[in-house]
Amino acid sequence: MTPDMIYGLTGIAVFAIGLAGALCAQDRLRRLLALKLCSMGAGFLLVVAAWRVPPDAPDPVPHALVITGIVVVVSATAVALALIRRLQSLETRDDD
Amino acid sequence: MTDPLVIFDLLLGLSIVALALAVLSVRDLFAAIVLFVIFGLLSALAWVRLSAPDVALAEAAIGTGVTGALLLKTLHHLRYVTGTLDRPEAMNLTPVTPVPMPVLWVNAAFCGLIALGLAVAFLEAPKVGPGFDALVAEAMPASGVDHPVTAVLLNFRAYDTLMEVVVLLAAVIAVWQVERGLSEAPAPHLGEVWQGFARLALPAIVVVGTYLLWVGAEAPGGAFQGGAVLASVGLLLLLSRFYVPQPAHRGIARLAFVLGTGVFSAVALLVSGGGRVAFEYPLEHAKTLILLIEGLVTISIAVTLAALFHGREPVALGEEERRNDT
Amino acid sequence: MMLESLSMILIALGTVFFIAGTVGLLRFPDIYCRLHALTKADGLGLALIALGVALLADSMGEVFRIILIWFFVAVASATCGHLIARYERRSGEGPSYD
Amino acid sequence: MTTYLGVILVILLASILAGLVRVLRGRTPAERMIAAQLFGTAAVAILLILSQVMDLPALLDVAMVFALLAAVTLVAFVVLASRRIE
Repeated sequence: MTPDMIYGLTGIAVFAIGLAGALCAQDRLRRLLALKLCSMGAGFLLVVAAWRVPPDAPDPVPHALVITGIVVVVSATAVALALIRRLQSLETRDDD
Repeated sequence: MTDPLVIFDLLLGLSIVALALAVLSVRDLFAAIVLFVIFGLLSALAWVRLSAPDVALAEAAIGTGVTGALLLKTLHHLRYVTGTLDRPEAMNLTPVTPVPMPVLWVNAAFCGLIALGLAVAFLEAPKVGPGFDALVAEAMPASGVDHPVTAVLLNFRAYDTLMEVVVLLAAVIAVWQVERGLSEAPAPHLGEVWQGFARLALPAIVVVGTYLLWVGAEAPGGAFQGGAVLASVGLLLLLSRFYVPQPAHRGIARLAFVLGTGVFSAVALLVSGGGRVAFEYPLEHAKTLILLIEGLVTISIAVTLAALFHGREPVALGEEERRNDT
Repeated sequence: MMLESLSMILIALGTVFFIAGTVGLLRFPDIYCRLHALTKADGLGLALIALGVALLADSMGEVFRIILIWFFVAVASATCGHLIARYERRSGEGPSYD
Repeated sequence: MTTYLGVILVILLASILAGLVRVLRGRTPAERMIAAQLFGTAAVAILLILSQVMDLPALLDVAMVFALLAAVTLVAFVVLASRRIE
């Protein structure tokens, strides 16, 4: 049992859970959380791919990709949340 | 006897999977958000165990700071708009028809199959794949910095990083298009203890953010981590309404948004003269140029993330526009 | 060797306080008691662990950073505990002792 | 020494996982928030010990970011939730 195997399987499980949530969730906010779980699962797999048995240093390229990914995901989240807020306001106003 | 660290890894992996399940299955949306923040925290610990402190730092800065506050703010806004602030236990904000059970089962089976396929592929994959380690190690002396991840981000694969700054810019443009108006929330009364804490913590966060930016040249850290830490100062200022965005401040904000992208592209184009390609920094100036880009990109990232949290373009609107609580 | 055993004892003591904090969070009856258990037990637990780790550290720079971390956590957790207790009292959701 | 610290790490992790019960079963949002606070403090302790076990001083920076930013989510919660009562 090495860390890469444990966390690799963790990442795959998180990705699958996120995918199932994104397909089934009804609430917009929860679907967004599910998609974020998917992105975290993908991040896990990339970091695992970079891992080398210590004392070898890990591969820096996947690390850089994951850092880029984290920032892109937070931008996408902010846009999605703004759209969710706007949609909710418009829907509520129509109901009045 | 097994190494206790293996038990630690197993326990951490299992709890991360359990938290992912809990985020999607817990009834209360507020609890789902808190669990998601904790999920990010434990993921950062897992990445530390995989010797990826840079990634853990980015997740710690963004996951515990911006993401949690952004999700909580949106939940508050949705409950304010739908008038369910006093019924926090409501599972969904809008009533929905339940999904039929067969559909759920088909979806679950589909995702299980994908997970199984991924797991088989992962376990069958060769132990040490072709990595970029050797290439990066060989090129390190020409990069101008001593930390491989920073070298990859700002030199070897600088196109990716430029695109990332552009994505942030695009996100803030989109958010400003979607929502506009001034915030009418009252200034919160947080008490004297908070005032004292803010006086100590806000400068401390600025110092740590700048330190992370500076240390990025030879150790884990860099523009994104520093920018995300600095953005939390903006978050705290906006939350406590020490700073309230005004229509007149939009020019400065726009300048800060494009600063990173602008300088990054300008440097890339300027060094491309004299037989070099874009992003091929002259060796003797490499470190200076990288630090210049990183510093300005950090400011851009910090301001953009804070603006993404605030969420709407500060424009004075007419009376008929809906009032806004957040 | 002396230093190492001392740091082992300190870290073990700190862990005991963390366990005490969790037990308090789970077993105490209302939010104020839970806050009391958490902020005090964890504050002391972290201080002991930080001291133990500082004894093992290689350089003065690391010791300095560890002290700084302890200081930030102590200040932040005290403020957070205060803010939560204040909010509970004003919102009227928590139990009343009047 | 490494084995000893490994055992301590497992105990610390198990202790904060027990706090998850409070997040799941808390009666008010504030109770859920303080459990999250416990996770932040314990994560700092785990990172401090890991920095010695894995011999990575950079982990101290990660711990510092956790320590400083733990307040942000909580302040966001308190500010937003107080708007309801004022």
